[in-house]
Amino acid sequence: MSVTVVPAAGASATVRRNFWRGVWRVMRRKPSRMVGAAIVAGFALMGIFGPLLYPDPLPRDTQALYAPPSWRHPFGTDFEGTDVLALVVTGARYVLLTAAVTAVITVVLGTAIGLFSGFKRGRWDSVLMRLTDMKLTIPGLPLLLVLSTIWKFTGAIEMGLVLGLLGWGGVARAVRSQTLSLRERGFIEAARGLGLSTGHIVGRELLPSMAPYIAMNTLIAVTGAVYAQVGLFFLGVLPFEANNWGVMLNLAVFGGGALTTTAALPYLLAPLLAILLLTLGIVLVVDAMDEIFNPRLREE
Amino acid sequence: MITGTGITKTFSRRGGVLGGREVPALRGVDFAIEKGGAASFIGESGCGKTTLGRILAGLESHDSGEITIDGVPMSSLTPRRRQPYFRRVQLVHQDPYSALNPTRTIHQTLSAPLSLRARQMERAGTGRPRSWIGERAEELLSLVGLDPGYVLPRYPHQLSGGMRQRVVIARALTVDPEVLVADEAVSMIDVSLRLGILALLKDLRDRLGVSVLFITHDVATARYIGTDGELYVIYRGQVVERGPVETVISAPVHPYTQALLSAIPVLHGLETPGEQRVVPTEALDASRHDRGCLFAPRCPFRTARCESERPVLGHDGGTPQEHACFHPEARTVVAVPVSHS
Amino acid sequence: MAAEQSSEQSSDRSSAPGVRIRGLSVVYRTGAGELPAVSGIDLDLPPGTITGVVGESGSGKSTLALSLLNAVQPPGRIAAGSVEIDGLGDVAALHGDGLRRARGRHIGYVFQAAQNSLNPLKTVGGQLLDLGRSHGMGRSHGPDDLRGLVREARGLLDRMGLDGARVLDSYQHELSGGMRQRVGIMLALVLNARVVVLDEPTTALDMITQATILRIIREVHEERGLTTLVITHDLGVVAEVADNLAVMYGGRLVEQGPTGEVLGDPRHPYTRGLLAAIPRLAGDIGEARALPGRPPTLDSVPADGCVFRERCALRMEVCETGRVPVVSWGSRTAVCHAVQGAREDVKQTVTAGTVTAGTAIADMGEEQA
Amino acid sequence: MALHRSRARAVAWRLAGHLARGFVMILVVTTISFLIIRNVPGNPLAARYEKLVEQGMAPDAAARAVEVLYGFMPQGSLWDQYVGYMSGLARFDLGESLMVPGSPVSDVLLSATKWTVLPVLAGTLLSFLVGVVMGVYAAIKRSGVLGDMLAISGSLLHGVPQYVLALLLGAIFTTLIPILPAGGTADILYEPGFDAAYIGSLIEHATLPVLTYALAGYGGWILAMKSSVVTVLGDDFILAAELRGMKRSIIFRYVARNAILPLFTILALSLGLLFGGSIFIERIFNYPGLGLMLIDSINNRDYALMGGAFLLITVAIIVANIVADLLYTVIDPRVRGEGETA
Amino acid sequence: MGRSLTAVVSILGLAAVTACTGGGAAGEKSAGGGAGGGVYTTIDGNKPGLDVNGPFNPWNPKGNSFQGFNAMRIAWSKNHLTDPNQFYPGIAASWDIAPDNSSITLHLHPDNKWSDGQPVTAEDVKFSIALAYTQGSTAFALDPGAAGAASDVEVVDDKTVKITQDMKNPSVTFVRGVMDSFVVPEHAWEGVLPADFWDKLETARGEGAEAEAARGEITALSEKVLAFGPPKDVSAGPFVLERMNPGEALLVKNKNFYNAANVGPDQVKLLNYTGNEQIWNYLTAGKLDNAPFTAVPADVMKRIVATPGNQVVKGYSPVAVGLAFNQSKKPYDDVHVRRGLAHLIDRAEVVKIASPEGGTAAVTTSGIHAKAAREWLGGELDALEPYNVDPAKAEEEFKAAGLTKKDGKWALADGKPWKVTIHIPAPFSDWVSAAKAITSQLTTAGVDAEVVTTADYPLYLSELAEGKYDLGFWLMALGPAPYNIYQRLYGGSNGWNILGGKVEHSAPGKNGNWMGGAETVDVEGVGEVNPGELTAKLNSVSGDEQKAVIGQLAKAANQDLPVIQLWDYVNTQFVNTNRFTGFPADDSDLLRQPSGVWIQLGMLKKKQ
Repeated sequence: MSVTVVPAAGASATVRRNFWRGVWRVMRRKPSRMVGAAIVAGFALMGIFGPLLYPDPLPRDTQALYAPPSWRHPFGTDFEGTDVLALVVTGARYVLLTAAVTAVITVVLGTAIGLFSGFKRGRWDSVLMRLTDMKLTIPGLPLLLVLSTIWKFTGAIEMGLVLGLLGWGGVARAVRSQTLSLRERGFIEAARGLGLSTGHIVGRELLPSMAPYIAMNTLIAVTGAVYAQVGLFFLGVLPFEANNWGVMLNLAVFGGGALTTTAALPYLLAPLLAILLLTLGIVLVVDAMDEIFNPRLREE
Repeated sequence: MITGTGITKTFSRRGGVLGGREVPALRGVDFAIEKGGAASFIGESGCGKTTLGRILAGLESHDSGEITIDGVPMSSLTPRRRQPYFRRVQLVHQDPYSALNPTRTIHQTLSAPLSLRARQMERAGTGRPRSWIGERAEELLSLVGLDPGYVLPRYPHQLSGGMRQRVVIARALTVDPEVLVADEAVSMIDVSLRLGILALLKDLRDRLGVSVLFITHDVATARYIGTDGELYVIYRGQVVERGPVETVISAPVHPYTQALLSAIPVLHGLETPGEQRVVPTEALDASRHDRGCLFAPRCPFRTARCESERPVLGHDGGTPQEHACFHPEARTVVAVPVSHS
Repeated sequence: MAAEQSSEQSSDRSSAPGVRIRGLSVVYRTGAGELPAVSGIDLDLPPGTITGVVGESGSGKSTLALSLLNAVQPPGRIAAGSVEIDGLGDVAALHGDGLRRARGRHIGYVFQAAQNSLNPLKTVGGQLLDLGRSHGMGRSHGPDDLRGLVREARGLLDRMGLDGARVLDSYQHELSGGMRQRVGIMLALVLNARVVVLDEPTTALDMITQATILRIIREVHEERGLTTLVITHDLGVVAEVADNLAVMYGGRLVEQGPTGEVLGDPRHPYTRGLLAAIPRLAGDIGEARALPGRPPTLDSVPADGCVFRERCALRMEVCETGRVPVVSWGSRTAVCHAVQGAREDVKQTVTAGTVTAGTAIADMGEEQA
Repeated sequence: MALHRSRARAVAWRLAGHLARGFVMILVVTTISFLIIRNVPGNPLAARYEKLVEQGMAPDAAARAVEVLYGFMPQGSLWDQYVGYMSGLARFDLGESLMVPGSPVSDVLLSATKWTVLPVLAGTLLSFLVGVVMGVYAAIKRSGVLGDMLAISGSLLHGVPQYVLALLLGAIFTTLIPILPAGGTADILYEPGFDAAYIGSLIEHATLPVLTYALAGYGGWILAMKSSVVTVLGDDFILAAELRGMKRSIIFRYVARNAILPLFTILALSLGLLFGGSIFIERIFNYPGLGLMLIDSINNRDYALMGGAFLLITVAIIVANIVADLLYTVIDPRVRGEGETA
Repeated sequence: MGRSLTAVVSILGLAAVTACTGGGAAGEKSAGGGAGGGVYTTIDGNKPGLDVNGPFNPWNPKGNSFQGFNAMRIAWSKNHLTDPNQFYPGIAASWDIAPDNSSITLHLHPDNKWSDGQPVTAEDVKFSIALAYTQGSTAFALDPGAAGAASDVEVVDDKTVKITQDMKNPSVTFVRGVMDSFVVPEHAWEGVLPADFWDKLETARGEGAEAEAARGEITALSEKVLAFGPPKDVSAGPFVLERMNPGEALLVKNKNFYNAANVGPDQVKLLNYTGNEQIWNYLTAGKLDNAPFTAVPADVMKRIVATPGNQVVKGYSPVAVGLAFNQSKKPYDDVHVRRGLAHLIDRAEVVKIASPEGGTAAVTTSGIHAKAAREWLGGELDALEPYNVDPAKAEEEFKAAGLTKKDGKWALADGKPWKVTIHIPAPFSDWVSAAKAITSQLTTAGVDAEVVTTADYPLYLSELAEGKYDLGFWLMALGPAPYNIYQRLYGGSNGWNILGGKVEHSAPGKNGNWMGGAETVDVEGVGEVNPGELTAKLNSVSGDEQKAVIGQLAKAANQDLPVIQLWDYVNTQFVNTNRFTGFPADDSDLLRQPSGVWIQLGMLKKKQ
């Protein structure tokens, strides 16, 4: 019989503390990861607080249409004389909200279908996977374009909903193959043998093991949603949204002649830069993700 | 008490549109394990012994045959109602690295089944205090020879292979099983630690009355776990010899058993080789042969009869053990210890 | 001694090269600095013999095997010592093309059976030709060389009970485990290497296949006059095949000597414990005893004193620090304070303190020769 | 001999299975596109009416003229329309384009396809070659700063959407340093044919689209190749070859061949995907390929063309899937071997 | 999206034959081989997106017939400010118009030939008119009651055709309708029409079931005609199509053209474009000898002008754009709301933001382009309410409409929030900018406003017509025929349709009435008028009476504000004088015709 009694709560608290210390360690291992985390956090803050930083409506200066970059307007102004930086900052909310909705739907739906399919196997699996195959085969962007002719995407949430419903295929496939391989792992078999509930097996054993995949897929879904959405706005197939990155791109190119003369170039570059920066941030964070979720790598 | 009669299992291997082919894993296996007893299944990889273990643990279904647990035939129950029976059979995996969830501490790993157990007992009116789970976890770890204070808060990767295998056994014990199915439970453990685990299993038999079904390719460990138990020798899904451990080892009658035992390296200096060692023909692609005695293509003693007719398990030739051979003859193949001065 | 080992009359035996490992230390770079995986190994492989090295995980046996080819993989490196091979010199000092040519031509390496040591996209024959070309065949001497090589390979495979022509035409996935291992042996020998290192040659093979492979190893060894090193965790394998036995623990050699002698009369507490922990098929099964504790890992090997003391029943104060004496008697050596104390009846050479074990082994080697 | 025959048979069976699945997929896709197209609001006829009225035509006359065009749309129940549409498809009759009246959709698609296929092929192959080479380099230098930079830039390029790259390249080469033409396929003054001037003009016009395809693909290849090489380098047989004293050049070949194998299938797949992925690039550089055609047809409410383009893009992906799988069967002996046991 | 202003251009082309073109001398690298007169490079304003598969068919919107180059009309309209009956010669060299517009006699160029050497005959004209019947046109309408329709087409001799108007329902647009017809070679179009076409037509022009059937047969030919194209281009214009690729079309001089001797360029290169930014790129590179009406942002304009040889030519363009109300939606049914909004919109600022080079802020809402308004209305124009920016007045108007102001925001009379939603087709980026600017102005003034875009113009139009929008942008003031001008405000879209020669008013939501205005308007100083009937009257009345009606309509529009006129388009064109000379000057009537017309008239000469 043992001498030390380790209270359960104490143990898990330690575990949790260890986790965050591990995360910190992983982040510190490469400075680029800190930069990535800072960028992602910055965009998140921008999405939440960005619109609060500026008056609504944004001030216009009709004496300075397409003004060149200056201290007052680091990225110049748009066709109406509105500060481009302000547009990017306030526009982040719509873009990121859609992206968040998309990511949540993509990941929840994809994970649920993938888990169900991989865990149940058999007939359900074949049906769901055929469906997934089909979804993956039908090209997304053309489908979106065609869909946009009969569907009106109004508002960030609806937009995210549609993108999410179209985007779960990849996640489902990945989660399913993960589930199938984990299913054969001893600890899942043991849990089944012990008679633990399916809820426990899925929620406590499978999901945490897949957390890095799911987290990575979430981030990738976020970027994917940002791209798809901004791209559709850029093509002009989505309804106008005053300060949206994609609309900015559209107006810069097709209204402002950014691909012809330099005046509207800052107006074009600002949202492009925002997208690039967001991508960079997410790329760097994904790089750290694998180590964060692997207790072994976390502690090394 | 668990018995099986005529357990059959066939896997169909996927081979593209053509439909693949059928691979028989078990061909009508009978067995019985007494309470607190031991049974060992030996055979080479792919002989079906692992499949049998998984079927017993309820992780795999079988095609035909009947499994009876505590006198209840499983075929009479719905899959849902079978579960509590199969829960009494716990599998100890070969690989202690994959048998534990790397994202969960040992504490978490043990408390999940324990809280399930606590709920069951509560329903049965034998409710336990909240602290029971933690106490029981410590108790079980101590039982398998681990220091709970050290082990509980740790992740599997922070433990050695031997410690992990003990944790796996402790986890199996959380549900108070009647049978432990140990599938190559020590093959991935360092040599010097193996005996510790084996001794633990043996000890559990004695102290808790748990039966052990031992699946291995190593006859000597089978002997260690259950000198008093039964030995089943399986070749390509068929039990070819079955009898008390010591009998089968010292006087095997089936040529396959003899070949298997002959192949065990001799510790020269400590032992001298058995006199009648049997070296089988190497049939590199015997798996396609499906007529007559399954071992015939490799058997040095085969006759025409062996090619056409399949022998069944029985006591033919008056041997103490059952066997499936038309030409049973006990041979001394096992090395004997050198008597030290 | 077993029949398989009684082939002293083999014609080639005298011309087999000897191998002398001296003071070999290999370290691995980790987060906690450079840690030794193998330290101060002195080992002779007498010409024409099979030496078995037994050790558990973390004992450094695989690192030792790779050192023989100067092939320790980063982040490891040979920190000190030499591996002298007759007719080749110090392998540890070789590098570049010289080292490459030594591999394969002078030293053959056979991989763990569980490992896939063949390129999955090429037939065995294709890889054989690549091997030949790597060693200068087919370019300066014309295709005859390569034809000869194929003939040799087919001969070896046929010798091991395979259909050589068919195997050469096969891909790895078309071969069974036992066949792959024979191909591995063929590739190690086909360039006429006389020093062969086999790393866990039978792990993951079935019992019967293992027995066959071990027999082949022994026979080929005799026929071709090799100097062979077998690395394994399985005492049975060594017992079956090796002339001499070396036991490793925590990166050190703790005991060595002729196989039969060591097994019949083990002296080091670890060797004894290990033997006692292996259940046998005959005799009193109750005699088997577990060895307490667990093998050290790279970062838990004691830097000073006896590496085995944590698990040793005979642990003494003297074991805690300093060097452990190398005790030699006859053709045997054990590295243990307890052995030193107990073995008064035997004529012994005790090298303590600054004298390395190597000298003792060198003495032993001379005695044998 | 027998081996080869059974391999061939296995490949044939595999192909048959793929074709069957591809057929079902095409059936589904065409049904979807039919349903979508039949539900599109706002039809081109209303726009035509508007134009006619603006031209000064009396509204009723305009209405009549438009009604004539309505007759062009099949009347009848949805099912009848569906049957008509599908039976047309079975005859490779995709209908007639509304945007280009009198032209079968298939002709219109065909003329657009070559302008998609050529730059996509050029860009993808270019990025594949460069990406694979840099991927090997990144794998070898993976623990260094340079390897890190290569990997991160690869991830970034891989992650960034095509239109961002296209816009950046466009801004650089047509606005800041205007050295490249911003659109079209070739200068009309050069008679199409196999002469230097025409081909030079073709190349000049295709430079920006091809460059964008290449840059967009490059990141993926470098990442894929890097991870593939790292995996192969960790494989036992590489160490085995080293310990057998194989030459570095031969070992490099082993690594390269094993590492590149999975990439070929991705290559085939990505070629299929790029048919649909060319929309942004073609739009930005006004390159008259399938993507631009799809957008045009959508804006003109040209149902038939829209459906045709959508179908073609999907079929390209299905075909690419089949090709990828067969390619894999042909080049990987492990998969090839499966046929034997079957 | 990039279709943007160009799409407007194409509408302008179709609507009013405004168009464009300028020219340049084509001294460019002549790789194709046309040494003599050089290559003239331009774009066809009517055809964004050249189509290699398009037929040689002027009626086909994607056809490879380029007006003025290889596609010919009987004559080219001047689009005079007020007189629709002025033309430049096309297929017809001259014409006699009966004083009462009852007939027109065309005299073809005596020595004009098709590019394949066949002469251009009166039969070709008659055949082409038959084709026009299948397509529906003003002068050649099947409907027996249609205004300004022809009753007879008579081949007088080989080079003379007489067309008579059906005087039951005459219109001043008859002549214009005839002249606008395309002429194609009968010999190349054989078999498109049945032999008994004219008999059928006769029947169709009658009454009863038989006529109905005949009309059906003829209209059924429409698609066949639309899809037809001769295997190779047979042109009576100055050029004939040589070859195409998706990027460009190359035309070479038609040696048989009657005025071939005076045609400057040897070759014409028509560049493909799918968006305005492409035209800008061509222009900044100095590639185009002429670009027809093209809107440009200010900075792009600077860049274009800086290119050597480039010049800007500006002329009159009879079209304006207005913010139109759907008066069946609250609160836009209240004229005070409309007026209040008009007082809040700074048209000058909107134009500055949206179309600084392509438009001038509307003087006020008169329904007419300011230039034409000056001609028609004279001083009366100044008497109209100018709707200057005046928040105080706006407040007054809103209050009069019962709107309330809460926390600085205007709300509906019932206290519900009010949001002005302006719909715009997404591809028209000038409209998008303008709408955005308007919403910004309104929001600043306390009126919550937003822009909502619709994916494309066809969808926009159909949804607009279905009454789905509250406010939308609407092209108006399409000159020069006065009926066309007001038809946009008081025509079908506002409920008035001419059926069988009679004006009928439909209720809002019916028969395409989405503007939903009142049937009569009480106009200050005029009294109760029915603007739809007044508009229809413009078809038949002439001279001073026309002027009077227009005066009334201008007042009605000004007070009733079915739309807020935002800006009048300026026909801004670009020419490059490096290669060609002789381009039309500012304000030339020719600016409203494609540059092919300038060339066929012999204006453009290679620069020496």
